[in-house]
Amino acid sequence: MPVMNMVQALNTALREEMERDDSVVVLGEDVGRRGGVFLVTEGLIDIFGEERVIDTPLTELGIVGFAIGMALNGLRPVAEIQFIDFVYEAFDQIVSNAAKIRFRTGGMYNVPLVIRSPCCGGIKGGMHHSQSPESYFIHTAGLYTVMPSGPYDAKGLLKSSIRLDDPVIFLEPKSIYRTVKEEVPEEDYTIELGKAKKVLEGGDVTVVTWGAMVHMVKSAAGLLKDKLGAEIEVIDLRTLFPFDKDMIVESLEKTGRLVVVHEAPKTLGLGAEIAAFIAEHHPELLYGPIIRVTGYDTPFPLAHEKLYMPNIARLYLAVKKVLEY
Amino acid sequence: MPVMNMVQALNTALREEMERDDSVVVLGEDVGRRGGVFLVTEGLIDIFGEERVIDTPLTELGIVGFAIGMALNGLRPVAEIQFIDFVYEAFDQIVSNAAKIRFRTGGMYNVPLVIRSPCCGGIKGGMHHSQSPESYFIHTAGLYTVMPSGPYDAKGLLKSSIRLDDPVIFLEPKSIYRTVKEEVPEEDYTIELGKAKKVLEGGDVTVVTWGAMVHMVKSAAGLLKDKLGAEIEVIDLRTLFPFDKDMIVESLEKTGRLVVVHEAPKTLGLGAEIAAFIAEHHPELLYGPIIRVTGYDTPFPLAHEKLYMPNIARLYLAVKKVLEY
Amino acid sequence: MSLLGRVDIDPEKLERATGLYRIIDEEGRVVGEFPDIGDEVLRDLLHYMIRARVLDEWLLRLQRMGKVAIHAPNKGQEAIVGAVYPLRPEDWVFPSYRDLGVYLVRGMTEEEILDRALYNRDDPLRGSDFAIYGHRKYNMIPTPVPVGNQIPHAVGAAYAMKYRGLDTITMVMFGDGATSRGDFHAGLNFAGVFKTPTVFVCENNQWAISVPLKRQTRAPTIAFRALSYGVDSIRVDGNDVVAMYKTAIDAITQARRGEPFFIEMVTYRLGSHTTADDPSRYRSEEEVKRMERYEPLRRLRKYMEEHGYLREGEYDEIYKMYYDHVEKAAREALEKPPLPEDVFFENVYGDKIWVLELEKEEFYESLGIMKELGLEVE
Amino acid sequence: MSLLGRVDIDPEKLERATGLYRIIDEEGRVVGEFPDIGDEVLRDLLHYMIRARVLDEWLLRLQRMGKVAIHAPNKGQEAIVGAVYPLRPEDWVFPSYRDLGVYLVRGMTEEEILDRALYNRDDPLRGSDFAIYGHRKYNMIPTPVPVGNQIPHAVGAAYAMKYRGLDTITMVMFGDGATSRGDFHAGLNFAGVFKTPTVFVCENNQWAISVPLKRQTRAPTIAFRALSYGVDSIRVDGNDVVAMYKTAIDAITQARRGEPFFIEMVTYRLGSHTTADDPSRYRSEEEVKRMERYEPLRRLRKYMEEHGYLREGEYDEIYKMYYDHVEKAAREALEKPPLPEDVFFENVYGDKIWVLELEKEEFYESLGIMKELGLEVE
Ligand SMILES: Cc1ncc(C[n+]2csc(CCOP(=O)(O)OP(=O)(O)O)c2C)c(N)n1
Ligand SMILES: Cc1ncc(C[n+]2csc(CCOP(=O)(O)OP(=O)(O)O)c2C)c(N)n1
Ligand SMILES: [Mg+2]
Ligand SMILES: [Mg+2]
Repeated sequence: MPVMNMVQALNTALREEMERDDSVVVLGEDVGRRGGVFLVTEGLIDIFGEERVIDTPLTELGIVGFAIGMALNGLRPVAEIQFIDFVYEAFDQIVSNAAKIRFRTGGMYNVPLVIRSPCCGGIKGGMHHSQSPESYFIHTAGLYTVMPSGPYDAKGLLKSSIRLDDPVIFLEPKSIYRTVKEEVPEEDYTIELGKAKKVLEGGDVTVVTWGAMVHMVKSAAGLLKDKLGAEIEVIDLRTLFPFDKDMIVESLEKTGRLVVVHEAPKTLGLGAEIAAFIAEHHPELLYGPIIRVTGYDTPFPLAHEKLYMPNIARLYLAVKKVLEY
Repeated sequence: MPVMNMVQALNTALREEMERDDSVVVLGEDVGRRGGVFLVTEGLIDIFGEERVIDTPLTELGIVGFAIGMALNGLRPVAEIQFIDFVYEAFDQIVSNAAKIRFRTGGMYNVPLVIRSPCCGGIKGGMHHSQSPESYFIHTAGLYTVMPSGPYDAKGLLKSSIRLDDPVIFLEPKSIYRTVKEEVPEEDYTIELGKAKKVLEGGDVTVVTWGAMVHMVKSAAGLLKDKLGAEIEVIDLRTLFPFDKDMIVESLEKTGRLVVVHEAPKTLGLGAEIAAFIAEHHPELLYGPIIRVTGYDTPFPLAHEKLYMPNIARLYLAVKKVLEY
Repeated sequence: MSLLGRVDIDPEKLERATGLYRIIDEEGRVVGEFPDIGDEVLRDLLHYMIRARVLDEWLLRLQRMGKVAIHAPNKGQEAIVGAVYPLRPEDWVFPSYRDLGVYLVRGMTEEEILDRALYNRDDPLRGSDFAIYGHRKYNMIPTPVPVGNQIPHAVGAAYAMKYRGLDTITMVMFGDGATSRGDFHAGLNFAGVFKTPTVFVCENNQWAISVPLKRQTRAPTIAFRALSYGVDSIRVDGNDVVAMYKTAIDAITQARRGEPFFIEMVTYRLGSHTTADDPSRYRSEEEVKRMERYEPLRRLRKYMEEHGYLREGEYDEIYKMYYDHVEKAAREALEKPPLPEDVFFENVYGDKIWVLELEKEEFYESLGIMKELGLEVE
Repeated sequence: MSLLGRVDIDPEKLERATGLYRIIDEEGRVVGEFPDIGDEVLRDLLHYMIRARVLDEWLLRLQRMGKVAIHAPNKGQEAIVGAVYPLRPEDWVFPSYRDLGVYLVRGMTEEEILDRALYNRDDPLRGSDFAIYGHRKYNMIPTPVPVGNQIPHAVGAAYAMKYRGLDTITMVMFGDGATSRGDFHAGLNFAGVFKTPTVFVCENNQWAISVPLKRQTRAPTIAFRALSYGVDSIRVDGNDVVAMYKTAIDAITQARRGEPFFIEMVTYRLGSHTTADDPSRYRSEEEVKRMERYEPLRRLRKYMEEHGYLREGEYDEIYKMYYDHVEKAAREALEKPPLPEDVFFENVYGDKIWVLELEKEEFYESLGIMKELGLEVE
């Protein structure tokens, strides 16, 4: 099995889906000759031509609005937003149309659209190349939201997203585009949306996380064991909406302690929904508080981003708190 | 003291602030001769002229982007979005600029801007005249979000918002624009942002809510007492971000039971943050689950909106559950 | 790419974009070259326009009765039927909310429109929103209420048609106010860049609720704006249905060849913006009176009567026939039961998701409680 | 409002918007009427352009050293200084991220620019974002990174100036790519409708990263697009600093009278889009070579040397002088300590809010833990 990084895995998924199905097209700023600024679409234009790998004018509203039209008329567009921080011009098209056309039209039309985009921090991108805005999409009925943490999942999840008949916001943590490498099967495979993955077994504290934070959390396991005697169970959510409540509940039945880690700002980050869900439906499973280790409620800074983001020290504090309660 | 409805109270607040301070201007679609589609700006153009009460072209992005420019250069614009459901075209300007200019410029510039808009359901407005999108703003660092539930608060909160040096999203529940009437002082007064109001004392269950739901919840108190023997304590949040955590905690110290009621869809509605905050910082105060009575995670429907929205039956169920736990 | 060159503007295109194309003037006189259209087409256009006007009146009445949530009157703009008439059924239409005539030309019946307006059991849009109409079987996409949203959709759908090798096109309608939105800008720009088979019809009725055109834009004309995206355009007397029809034929032909085209339909909104509006606040009765002279049905009727296409009294007979038809249809539609109570859980996602399944449980429980406690919520 | 009229386009405006205004051609020859500008102005323009180029080189170097997060080279576009030079200090500038010369003309020093680029302790923007520059004391608003966002701001600020009775104006810069954004559309439209004192400068450098102009828009010219908003415009050879300067004087005069003006600056981006870009993927070396001939410094130098404004070797001396200056400034800026660790909690809100106070507590605790456990996070 070839070893790939996430960029290669995504590129492969796109290529294979385009080979499989003529209705899959790719569009966005600089996705053609440039291959996307992170090269996720590299080479596709040579294989599929510029009618299928479409460099667009510089407007996110246009990209998404145009892609919705394509999706209505039988295509399966995969629209790239160059950085998710720039998606907001398209917010109206996403919230009022992509998410609502099935409902508005009584199910007569649907929007098989994937909006994929680099997200999250860790590359000194500053305010507008580092954001984790998944909450905006998760709060919007009608959308799926997905964020893989590695090449294998990236390929399988992107394929599932492309084949889905509803819109998917597909977020790619850019800091691990090239740093995480895995064996990725050359065959076609998909990963079911809505299913999380247990990436570490442990009996003391359940840590729910996703994206690049999965690796930060995993890397802290040894330290937490050493210093706090705690074995953490790490759940990689993968699909952020609808999230895999069952795996979380099952793990909590064992550990009784929950920490959620995400890069997005704390207030109404997805951690809030996970905590609220447990507090509403399974309060009996908890020994103590649910702690959230998250981005702070400030814009994403250029200076000291590693202190701003969830890090080992902050996770340590959280695990300590849930253990000590 | 004159008795006013909310439209009159808001209109008075605008007029008084404009009289007080030349830098306050009003802009939006149809705010001039038309007086706004709900008449909140009625008559202002006659007093202040069309340079200060500005009918704009039909673009929410333009309204907000233009208003930000005004705010940078010394004005205090109050921008009306005709219905908050149409704010999304302006989302980039709100999230990337209004909320972030202070931070981006190291505090050299700030944006004293109020975006006011009719919100919420209850008038058979269907998908795009009924939404409660406060979560999008609450999740965005740099903004205040406010929603009054009656004329007195509306006047005081709008004045505070206009005088604040940071952007405020000011949401007006349109279903109670004319139905709720109160005595409203003719003098100048303000209401501090960030402070909730206890609208009903009770020892058994804390119900946190805001906007038009305050009235629904209050109207249910008798039934809940009769049928369930429960006295509810009702907190009207008024400012949604930063919300008044102290009043909630204080009430929970007494009741130990929490229900949150809001019109916004459940997933990542503000109820999630309130629940998560308690679950994180005050788990010891709770007897059982925190129940959220909210809009469902669907678009807002035209058909059967009263069944879709939080209603007495749904509140009854929630209170029953927290009591029975 | 040249740093040196100058760019020439085709004077003919400029002329079309800034002139005003018309065939029948406001008194029913022929002032342009009359196209070779059969009697039948002329009668069809007349009938559609009358049907639109009758239905408009009925929807206004039903709204006043509290049966229809809201209605956006289309009186004065009925000549839009001329733009749609030459389309093929396989072409796609993205209408505006003020387009009763469009819905009719596409084949929607009065019965279907009423089921929709009243969102009864047979509403194909399942009670989702007010004042929007459309149906897959007519290749007419129900419009989003946020103004202008449908414009890039029409361009993207046209791209898909071209990509798929179809010879169909898309047509999209919107108002003068919509030209200010980002959706318009992106839609026109993409159409220009990608040469999509799209016909844009801007129904410039001089007002966007209370905002007059000159407050909306200082564009010389809206058709001129289209040129600035590299999209050919024409400015037409939009109250002249024959001019609209002729223009549309040319526009559709050009689109089918793979080039977008833009029609500025210069017209006037005679009614209120919607039933929720009160135009007396912002425009004079006198202006409306003056504009009534230009309205499209009056002039078509004049022309047809004077040229022997309509005998005396025939217009009124036709009118009455449609009036009676709608009266009956309205009665029937009003009698139909409402949509099921849990209708809003449908069509959010194609697949079942646990979040909604859980919420549905609570919902049914709440219906039970309502019965149990005798609560009236609706 | 008329349903009947035609609309005439002023042929002079059309000519200015589609022609190409130039004074000095690529070989330094005078091809237009040379304006009456003093020697000093000419020297100033030259010096600013050289300073911009030198600083550009240094920022590229510092980026390669890993000290600067990212840099957007402005090589080839230095003639933008001509647009800013005639402004008054009280006027407001909303620059783009590719505008080193603009920052310098406004009074920012190389030292200040370097503090910003390196976001050291003295960074006035407190480490908020990369590749943006500005300062209140120069009435220059640091640009938002999302392309085009600043355009409506410049229009709104200009409205405020007019409203407040000031005689200042705003000037805003942006690229050809930015013209596709909703912000451009809204900004131009508002300027046209409200007649704001705004000068727009579109730096049309033929590329938006890898997207060439013809893929960005099929507008005949960008200046033509401006006309479609009722905004007067001119298309200028943007590599001719004298033409830029002369144009700006006229534009600023018009804006100060309360009418917006739009300058399409036709230029060419000689470098990569940013230091993160690899232009060899999408454009040929040959094209760049060809365009080098047109670049603005070369031609100004030629003109000045041939007309006796510069003696032999003087250009190189000036260049060296600025080079040495920046070298020293860079060394000093690099030695300055970083911003405080908790800097990102500043300037989110004007007032203290409990949410951030609580988060700060956790933050300081985490700094303590890092020390305690010897963790290296940064
Ligand atoms: C994005 C958005 N903003 C505001 C509204 C409220 N609104 C509905 S129609 C309308 C005016 C539309 O004017 P125009 O485009 O000229 O169409 P017309 O109604 O004249 O046919 C407005 C402001 C809306 N529906 N969508
Ligand atoms: C809204 C938005 N989308 C995408 C980007 C990424 N991006 C940065 S610059 C750029 C191209 C800008 O081109 P142009 O406006 O011509 O300016 P130039 O860089 O050529 O000076 C892009 C796509 C961005 N910064 N903002
Ligand atoms: Mg109109
Ligand atoms: Mg460019």
